[in-house]
Amino acid sequence: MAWLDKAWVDTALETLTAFFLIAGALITFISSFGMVHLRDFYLRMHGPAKATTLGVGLILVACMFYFLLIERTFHIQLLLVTIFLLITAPISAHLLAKVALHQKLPSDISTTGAPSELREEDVGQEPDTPHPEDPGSGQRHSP
Amino acid sequence: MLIKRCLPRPILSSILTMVWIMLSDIITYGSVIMGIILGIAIPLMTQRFWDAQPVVKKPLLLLRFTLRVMLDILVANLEVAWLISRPWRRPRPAFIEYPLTLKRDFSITLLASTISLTPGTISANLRLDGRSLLIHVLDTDDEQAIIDEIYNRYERPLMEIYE
Amino acid sequence: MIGIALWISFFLVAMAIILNAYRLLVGPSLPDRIIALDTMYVNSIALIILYTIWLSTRVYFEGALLIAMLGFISTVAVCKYLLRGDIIE
Amino acid sequence: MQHLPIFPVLLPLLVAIILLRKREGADPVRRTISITATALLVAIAFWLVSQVADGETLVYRLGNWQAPYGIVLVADRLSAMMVLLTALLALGSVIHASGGEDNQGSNFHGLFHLQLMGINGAFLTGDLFNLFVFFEVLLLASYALLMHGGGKARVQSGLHYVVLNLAGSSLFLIALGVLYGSIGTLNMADMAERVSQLPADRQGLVRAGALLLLVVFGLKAAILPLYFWLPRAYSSAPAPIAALFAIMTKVGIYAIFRVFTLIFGEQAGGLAHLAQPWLWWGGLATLGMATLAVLSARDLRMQISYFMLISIGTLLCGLGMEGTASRGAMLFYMLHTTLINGGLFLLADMIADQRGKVGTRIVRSKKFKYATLLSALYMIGAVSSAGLPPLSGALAKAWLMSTATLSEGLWLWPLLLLSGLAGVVAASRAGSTIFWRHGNGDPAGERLSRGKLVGTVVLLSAAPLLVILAGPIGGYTQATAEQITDTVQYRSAVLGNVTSDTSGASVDAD
Amino acid sequence: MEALYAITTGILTASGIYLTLRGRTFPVVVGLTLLSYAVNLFLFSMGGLTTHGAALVGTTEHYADPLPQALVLTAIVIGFAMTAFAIILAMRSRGDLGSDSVDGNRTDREDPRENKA
Amino acid sequence: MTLPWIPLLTFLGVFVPALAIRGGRTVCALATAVAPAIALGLVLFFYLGHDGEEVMRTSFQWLPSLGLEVAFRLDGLSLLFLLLILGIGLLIILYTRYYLSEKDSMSRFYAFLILFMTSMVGIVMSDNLLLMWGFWELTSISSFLLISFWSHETTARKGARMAMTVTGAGGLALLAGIMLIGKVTGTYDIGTVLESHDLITASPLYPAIVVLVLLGAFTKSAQFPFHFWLPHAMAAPTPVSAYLHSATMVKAGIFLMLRLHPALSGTELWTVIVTLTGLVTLVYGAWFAFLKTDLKGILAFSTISHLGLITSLLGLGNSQALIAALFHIINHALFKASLFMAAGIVDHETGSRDVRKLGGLYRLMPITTALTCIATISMAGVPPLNGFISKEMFFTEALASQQFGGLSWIVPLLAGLGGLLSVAYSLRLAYATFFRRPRQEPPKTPHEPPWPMRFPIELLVVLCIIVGLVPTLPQTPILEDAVRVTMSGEMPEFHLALWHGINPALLLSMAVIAAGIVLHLLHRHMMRFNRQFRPQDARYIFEAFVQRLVGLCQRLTDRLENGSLQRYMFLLMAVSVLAMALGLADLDTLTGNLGQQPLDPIVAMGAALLIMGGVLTAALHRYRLISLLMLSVVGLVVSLTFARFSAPDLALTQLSVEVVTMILLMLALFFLPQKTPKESGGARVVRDVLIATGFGGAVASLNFAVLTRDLDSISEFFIRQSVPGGGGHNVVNVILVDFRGFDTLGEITVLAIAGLAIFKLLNRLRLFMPATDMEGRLWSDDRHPTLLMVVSQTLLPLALLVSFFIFLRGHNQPGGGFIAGLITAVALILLYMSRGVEWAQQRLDFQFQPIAIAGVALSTFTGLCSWLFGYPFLTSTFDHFHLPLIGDIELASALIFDGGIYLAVVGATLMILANLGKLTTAHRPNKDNP
Repeated sequence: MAWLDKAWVDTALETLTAFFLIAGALITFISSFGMVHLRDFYLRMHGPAKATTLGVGLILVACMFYFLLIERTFHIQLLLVTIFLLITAPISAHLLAKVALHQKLPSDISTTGAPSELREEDVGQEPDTPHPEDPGSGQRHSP
Repeated sequence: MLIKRCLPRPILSSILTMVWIMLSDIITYGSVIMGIILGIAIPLMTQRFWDAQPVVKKPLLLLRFTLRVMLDILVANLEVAWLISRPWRRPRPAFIEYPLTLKRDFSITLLASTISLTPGTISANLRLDGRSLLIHVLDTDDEQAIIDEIYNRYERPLMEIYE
Repeated sequence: MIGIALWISFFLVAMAIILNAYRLLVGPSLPDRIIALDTMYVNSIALIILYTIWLSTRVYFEGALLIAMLGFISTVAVCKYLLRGDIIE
Repeated sequence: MQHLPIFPVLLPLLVAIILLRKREGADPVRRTISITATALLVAIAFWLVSQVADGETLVYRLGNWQAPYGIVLVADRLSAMMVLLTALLALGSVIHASGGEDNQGSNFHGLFHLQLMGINGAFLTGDLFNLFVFFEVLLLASYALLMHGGGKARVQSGLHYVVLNLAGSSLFLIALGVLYGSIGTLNMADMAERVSQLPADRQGLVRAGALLLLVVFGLKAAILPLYFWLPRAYSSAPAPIAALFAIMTKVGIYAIFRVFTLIFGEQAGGLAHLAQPWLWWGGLATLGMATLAVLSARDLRMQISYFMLISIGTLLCGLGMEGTASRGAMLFYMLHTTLINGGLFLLADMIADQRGKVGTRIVRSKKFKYATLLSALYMIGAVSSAGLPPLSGALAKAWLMSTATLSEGLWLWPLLLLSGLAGVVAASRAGSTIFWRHGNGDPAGERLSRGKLVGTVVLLSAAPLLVILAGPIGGYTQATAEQITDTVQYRSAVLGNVTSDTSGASVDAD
Repeated sequence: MEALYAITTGILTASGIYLTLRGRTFPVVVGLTLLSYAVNLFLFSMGGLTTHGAALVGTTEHYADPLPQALVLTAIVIGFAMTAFAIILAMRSRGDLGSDSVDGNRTDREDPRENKA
Repeated sequence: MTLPWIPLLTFLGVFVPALAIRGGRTVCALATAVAPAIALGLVLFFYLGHDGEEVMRTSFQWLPSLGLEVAFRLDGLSLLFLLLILGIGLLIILYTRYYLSEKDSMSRFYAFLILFMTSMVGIVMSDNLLLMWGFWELTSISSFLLISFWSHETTARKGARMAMTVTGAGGLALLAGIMLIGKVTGTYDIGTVLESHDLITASPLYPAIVVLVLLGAFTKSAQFPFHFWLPHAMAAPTPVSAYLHSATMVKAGIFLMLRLHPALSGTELWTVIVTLTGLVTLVYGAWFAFLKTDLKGILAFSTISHLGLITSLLGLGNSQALIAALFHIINHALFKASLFMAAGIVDHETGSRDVRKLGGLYRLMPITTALTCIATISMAGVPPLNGFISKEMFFTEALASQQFGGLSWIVPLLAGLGGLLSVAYSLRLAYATFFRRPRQEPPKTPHEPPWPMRFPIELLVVLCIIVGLVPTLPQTPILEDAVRVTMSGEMPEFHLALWHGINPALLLSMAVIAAGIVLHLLHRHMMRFNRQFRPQDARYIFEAFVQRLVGLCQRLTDRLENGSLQRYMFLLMAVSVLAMALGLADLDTLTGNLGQQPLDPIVAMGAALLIMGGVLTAALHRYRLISLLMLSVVGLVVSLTFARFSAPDLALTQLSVEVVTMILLMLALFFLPQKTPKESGGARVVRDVLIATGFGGAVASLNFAVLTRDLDSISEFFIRQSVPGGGGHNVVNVILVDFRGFDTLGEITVLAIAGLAIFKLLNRLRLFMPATDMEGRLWSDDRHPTLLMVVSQTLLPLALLVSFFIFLRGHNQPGGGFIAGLITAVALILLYMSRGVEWAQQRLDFQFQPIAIAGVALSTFTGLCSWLFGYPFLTSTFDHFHLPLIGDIELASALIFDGGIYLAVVGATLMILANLGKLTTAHRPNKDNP
């Protein structure tokens, strides 16, 4: 792969690396920033669910370019990390949202739509065993 | 028959082989052969953990779908980043009940993941009966538009691919 | 050029992690803390990759992979705990 | 046989592997395997002792790596003796356990052998970190065995035991870290070598590490402010395990003995004998407290635990005393006390079986069968523990006393004698209440399990045997003490011609 | 850097120790885990703090001291086994003694006022 | 030489009764008598047969380091005592045959008796102080057994315990004395010690030696104030009293003083202590004997009194006094043994020993009466019996004593007083028992005992008479020999006779007898006089003392071992801080010679995170889940730290372990309270914070001190040898599987044990299961979220692939069996989490224990394989193979070893987690997903 040895390739790679690095880091930072300043949990959730994924993904890409630059080899291994994140991030977000709904975390006042999960009626499982820390109720053992 | 028994999941097998090669970080005969061996062995080992097999009916469509999602992810992220980094404008979040037409767990999962990864939406809860999906939208005015977009952009292709 | 970019990135990612830590610290709800932790895991992948670039070594690639995988599993475990109490039932 | 030193570690491991292939209770086959293996271990230990009796030090280089780099097992007289002691104790315990105790929970025999592996490994290893690993093996196995059969008391005292020892493990690691960080090696012989040339600015570090190590070993050995967990834990343990525990404290003693005579022996310059005063005063204090405590026991098992503490105090005093003479005596005493204490724990279990609900509490009870037999055995154990003639305790104590110098004797003798007296008072109270204070009526109690009886007798027979064979055994322990003092021999056996200097520093800390 | 490292180890250790001195099993186990993390850091640093020196032969000029690393690895595994045992024992103790107090003598009832906290 | 045969024979006799009892009681008694009889014969044979030798000795080495020898001697003194021990012993055996009832176990009694006899024989024959001490304590033990023979009686048990305690304690003091003698003379050999009189008395330790040895002797011989055990030992069967408490055991103390007389006596100290103690005891014992109403009680106190007499004679220390003492030993044994036996007969026949209830027996039991009276007269010291002779010798010596200078008159005064009282109680004994009109009918109608039961008394009484009438005849040579030994060879002139002519002693005797009679007549007044003192029963005092001591000890132990883990932990930590501080104080400067590396902001951030995580884990510990999340942060940052400082393997391991730990802790947390109640007071918190800070500070200082000093370590070797010797580029991994593979084997064993142990713990565990979370919400009814299910099964093959990859490359790159195993385990656990135990268990049809064990086995057998090639355990080998297409492949035995690690980790981890998950499965209602 002789074309790789050209000087402009180096420059290009360097530029790409730097660009992706900054872009990735910036997105990462912004999503974390969003997590700090957004008003309710459901909003805060959006950042990590995708922005972070992308941010890290971009940094990984930067890394690939970097190693292409210095070793002239293409480390596809790093792609795996991105794929992993792509598979898992939505699931984490989904589960977290489930938890938040389960815990009836209040949504911001401006939110339209009120899912049944956040309404007051009881949606949980009936108690099969009383809570041990619940004073006054008897305790039951599982045999 | 033998092929079917040895290769119960050709797609998984090929994915695994590819992943192995990615892991090995180098394409040699050795890594390819090892990848193929593992690609055959691991599905055999893990077969018992799989539910009903999702059959890909239109592989090409799947590829196109994947590419579209990739692109959407990029856009989505930039959009979200933009939204987040604008403290002066309050987003208009919303909960949306999305009625599902997909039936299979696998495709529902794909859809839900896709929704979460793409612009401003997160699939918050899958109802127990599997008939509808609760979606949290970061910033919207028009709920129906979002439902339509999801349906057209993601759910219908998935229907075609898998069901 | 890469050097400068690297240090800027380092700074940004570190700030991101510190912001995560802040969210982890103040909550207010448990899901908030968990998502902060989860994000911290993901951000440490970024950190490790930056470190990899800094040192020009490949030895930490698997580390990144593992954090991705294990961070997910640990988040799942906490969520499951909050949803059902019993993680493995 | 070049592999001899590793047999005592490998045999239990292999047996455990065989026994643990499947999870089941104790069946006759398992019992047979277990007992046979333990008997074989005794034979191997005898072989080992006979090999090293002439003063040779066997060194086994694991993985064929030379000494300071690889791990070595070192069998000298002391290690071999300890291994033999363990094997004998284990034989009695395992026979006793086969009398029914092993069926109270799962995997008894397998875990038992793993514990033996840990103990033997700790005795044989010549590497400080490997010692840590074997400590953990034996500790975890002991945790498991302590819980064998369950029960509130066990869980309660077990929790204390476990948590304290976990903290102890952390301390061990800190100590190891400091020692490695300031000496640069882990092999004990090599450490000894390097400590002798230690730069002055490291002395404090090494001292801190060494003292911390002393605390850790002291925790295992149950030295005064650290022993409070022991009585409950040991008295609530299942009998065969409690019996085996008799050696656990001795592992601590052994470790102190080994580390502080080898690494911090004569050659250590400013650090020489740094543990001596602590051991001496700690031992005396332990002895004194245990003496008072033995009087307080309301339960036979507790009392036996306190007997054990008395013996620990005595052993520590023996370590703390100057000169080699006391060490020969102390080792002899160790043989005696380990076996007898083990036997007493086993006996207490048989007594509890007979007395039903009352168990081993020192109160009036129903008349029970085999009272004569059991009381005779108790007599042997108690007389021996209290240090009355004609059994082993008296001999051991007298020997130890006779080795004290006058200024040491001033402290040691009264305490030792008073502890003996307290032992007499306590044991006679306990014995006469348990065996003699009973209601009228027909004797109750279950049939005596033959296994339990045999196991108990095996251990208690040490009391007369040690007396009869005092000459040769005492000669051996005396020789052991002399060998231990001569660290040059140990070092040259382990390190060979290798100088401890490695070329160049390997660590860059910039 | 060394000073900061040492201070960090110290603080972690102190936190662990503080927790192990609590009266309930769970904090004690958490404390032991924390302590073991701290101790691992401590033990690890005994070979010096090396940047760019992963002990892979042929990758670098000067290597970090691999021996403490190997020791820490062993210690981590053993620590895990011990933590696992301790926490299960804590459960067992709660099941058998009805309380998660380390001494098994207190009740589990919380102060009702504290439920709101 | 054959001397050891004597104690050995009697010792063998211990086992005879048990064997002979099958033949009946008489056979048993006869058989029991055989061994002592032969022994007695041997004694006489040896003694008479020895030619000119002063002392016969035999010795064998036993424990040379201690100076303990099996050494026996036979000299005059031994002979005298041996005759008493064996002779009277034989009589007692005979007497016992008739004394013991059918209910009592005769064989046991005889066995104990013979054991006692053996130990007495041992005492008197030992030629080594330590050996003697051994037998000495053995008498305590065997007497304990004998006194408590009727163990169902409280008095017997208590009496036995008291006797054991007091004499045992004395024995221990004696041991200390012996040790000191050993220190002074350098030997325990009695022969040598006896010749070292000057050395010993000149030593500064001499007072201690005397006091300690005398403590032993006085407790044994029931000297005031250690006398109190003796009366309570009377709970024993009468033969025991007759034997132990008249003839033998109590004489052991006397024997000891005699034995060591040449070495220790002759100083003022000795004289004062021994004489005064003896005299006080003489009077004290006699007075209480006079007041007692129990037959055996009278005899017991009389024994005390007589022992006091003998002791005071020993204190006076001149040869005449010694002769008197020895002579009185014989006499006392004769009359007191017969009296005890007689008392036993009375008790046996009437069912009572209380003199207030007895009386008038002379009509019913004339022969017994006669015998008793003769013995009593002897005891009272009335001529012409043997008691008179020795008592008169005593008076003579008392009158002649000059040791106390101007106060010397006190000796004859006390002696006279004792004599007077002894006349009085003797009279009372005989009169009240036999002659006075009975106040009430005895419980049983007495009649004469069978002849053989009476025979021992008859024999002894006859001996009393013979000795009294012909004092010079049989005992002179024995006494001579005995005295010669006691006086270290010098032989005084002496003459035993009833009639020495009228001299002060005779007058004193007469006066004493007269006064005694008067006193007896005044008995009732004396009793009344005594009643105004509070009755001080030594037994109660002793018991109360022991009780109080025990109570004190119990309170002390309860306070110390209060079952508080917090305290134990605190102590451990405090001691550790002290240990570290002592070391640190020894350091000149904390900072070493090495410069510090510059701080970079990333490290600072990591440190900040760690500190935050650690402190918050501790501070928020009451909110357990949050605390756990903080712990998780610490775990993550620790692993990043490892990565930062060039330890990729560690980073990977730490990370995976951290996650598994989290899962585990959360699994457990479900069954534990979710919050910790606030219970530590402020002081406790401050204390704990202080100790924790101290500890942390010490650790930090140590850490800093080490980090700033350069290290010359052995690591260079590993880096050099890793590739050529271990065949791997990853040095850490090569260390783990090769250089220090043994550690790793131990480590996976630990893991496997943890799995087994946890399985054991979970067995039949009953747990509280909260139905709501910590804020009272019900659990969600979505047990297995669909998305999670789907993703987990997608991840599983990927995870397996990754773990296989990490496993394979471990030898050369970061990774290895351990991490791979954890990844596999975690992936499977994810499956468990998402699908539930039941579902997973159906599909994982293998058990985890065998897997874990197989892992350990695989590693072990890999290690064992090196034996086949003659190398030590765990020697590794590796080679490169060239395969077509694939290229170079390196195969190392370490890889198989690593495979074992992998299996063990997977097996153990799943054993821990899956079993924990199984706890609840079966019992949770399963609504939505049946």
